[in-house]
Amino acid sequence: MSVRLQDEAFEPGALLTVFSEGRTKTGAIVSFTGIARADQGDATILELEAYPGFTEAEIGKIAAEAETRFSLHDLMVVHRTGKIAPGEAVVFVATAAAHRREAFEAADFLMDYLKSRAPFWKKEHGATGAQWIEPTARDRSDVARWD
Amino acid sequence: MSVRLQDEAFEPGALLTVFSEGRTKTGAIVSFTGIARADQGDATILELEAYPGFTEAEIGKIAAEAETRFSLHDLMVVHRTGKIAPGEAVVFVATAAAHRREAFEAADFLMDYLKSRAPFWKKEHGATGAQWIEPTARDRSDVARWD
Amino acid sequence: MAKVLLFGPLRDLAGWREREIEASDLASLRALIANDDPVLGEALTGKGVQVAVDQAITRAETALTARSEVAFLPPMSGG
Amino acid sequence: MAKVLLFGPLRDLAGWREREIEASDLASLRALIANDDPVLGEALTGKGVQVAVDQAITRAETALTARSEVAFLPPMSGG
Repeated sequence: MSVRLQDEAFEPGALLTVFSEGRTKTGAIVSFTGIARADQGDATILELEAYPGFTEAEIGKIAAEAETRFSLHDLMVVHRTGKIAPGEAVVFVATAAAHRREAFEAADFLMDYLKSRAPFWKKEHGATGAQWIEPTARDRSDVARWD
Repeated sequence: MSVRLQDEAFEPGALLTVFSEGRTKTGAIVSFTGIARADQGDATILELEAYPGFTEAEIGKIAAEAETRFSLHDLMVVHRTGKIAPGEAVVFVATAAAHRREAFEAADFLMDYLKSRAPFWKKEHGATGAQWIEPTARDRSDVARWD
Repeated sequence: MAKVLLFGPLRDLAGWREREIEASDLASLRALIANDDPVLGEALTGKGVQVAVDQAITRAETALTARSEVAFLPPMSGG
Repeated sequence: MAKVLLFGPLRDLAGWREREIEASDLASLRALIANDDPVLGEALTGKGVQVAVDQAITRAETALTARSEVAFLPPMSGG
């Protein structure tokens, strides 16, 4: 299991390559990549603040819960922090399990947590200034499915 | 949208790299990789037979249905045929959508179809000989969720 | 001469994968095959076996031309 | 001197991110902050603001040492 925060951009395919290597007992690998969209125009920059140490530890607790709950063989979380341009990846989650249902559900579960409850503070820098963002109603109802 | 069958081994990360490039409207990319497991020992070789042309076309119909049903921006299916050794990838599916729920559900839907109804014939070559394999009860009930 | 293709367990049963057989429709094609190999003929009418003519599944006793491709598809296993 | 950290909107409100403040417990730390900046002091007791001492969320008015790290965490937004 690995949980990593980084200011540097990352390439999802390269992470999946590392995660997939040398698995013979794993039957299913699911990956999720979240990308900063350019809906509000290309000028919108996302800024993500974490509490270094604390944020990884909190994500690690949920990752450990996911490993047990979905009988995972392994999982990986890589999350960007700092300023992120439209089109860049914000988050990458990969899960490995014997069967596909568990791998899908674990990735889904982790993403619902990451998008709504993980210790990040998110600011959007747009053409008309900057504002702090809260989870959407959909993010909140999505994560409530697992409670 | 792309659907491809190939006898040659592939590397899931490299496919995800190609699929992810240059997406600014997409907010979510989900990938699924199915791997031949070595449960029954390393001697077990999976052999997948397709009907070239027909198999791609049938998968393409379901892929088109998924694009509409889950409002996808794009999807990719790469499926191995021929003899596949334990630890090698059998199938790769990637979906791109504005939001994560659609990307997850579309990948889940496609995999349920591919594992139970796609035009393949599957043989397992083990220590005690070869036998043709049918979908598992779980494969059949999984795909019925979408009917 | 229609091109006849067998897949999966049907191929193992028949001992061949592809053959040219002259027949004007599916019914006579089936009869010719059954005459040559009764066990295979029986299997081709088995539960879940589908027939594709020129890569389209058909349930009718479709007419065949010299360039038709006829495929007998046993129950699909998924990938 | 406890190290005090502010995150998200609290940091914007305060105009600082990190400060050394001498206080023997959380209650006196809050009082010192409120005395210096009443608006911030009020915000730190706001709805959904959590406090972590040495990276562990606490609800008690924990005692602080010279090396304590105190973080005020406004509602988390997710990534």
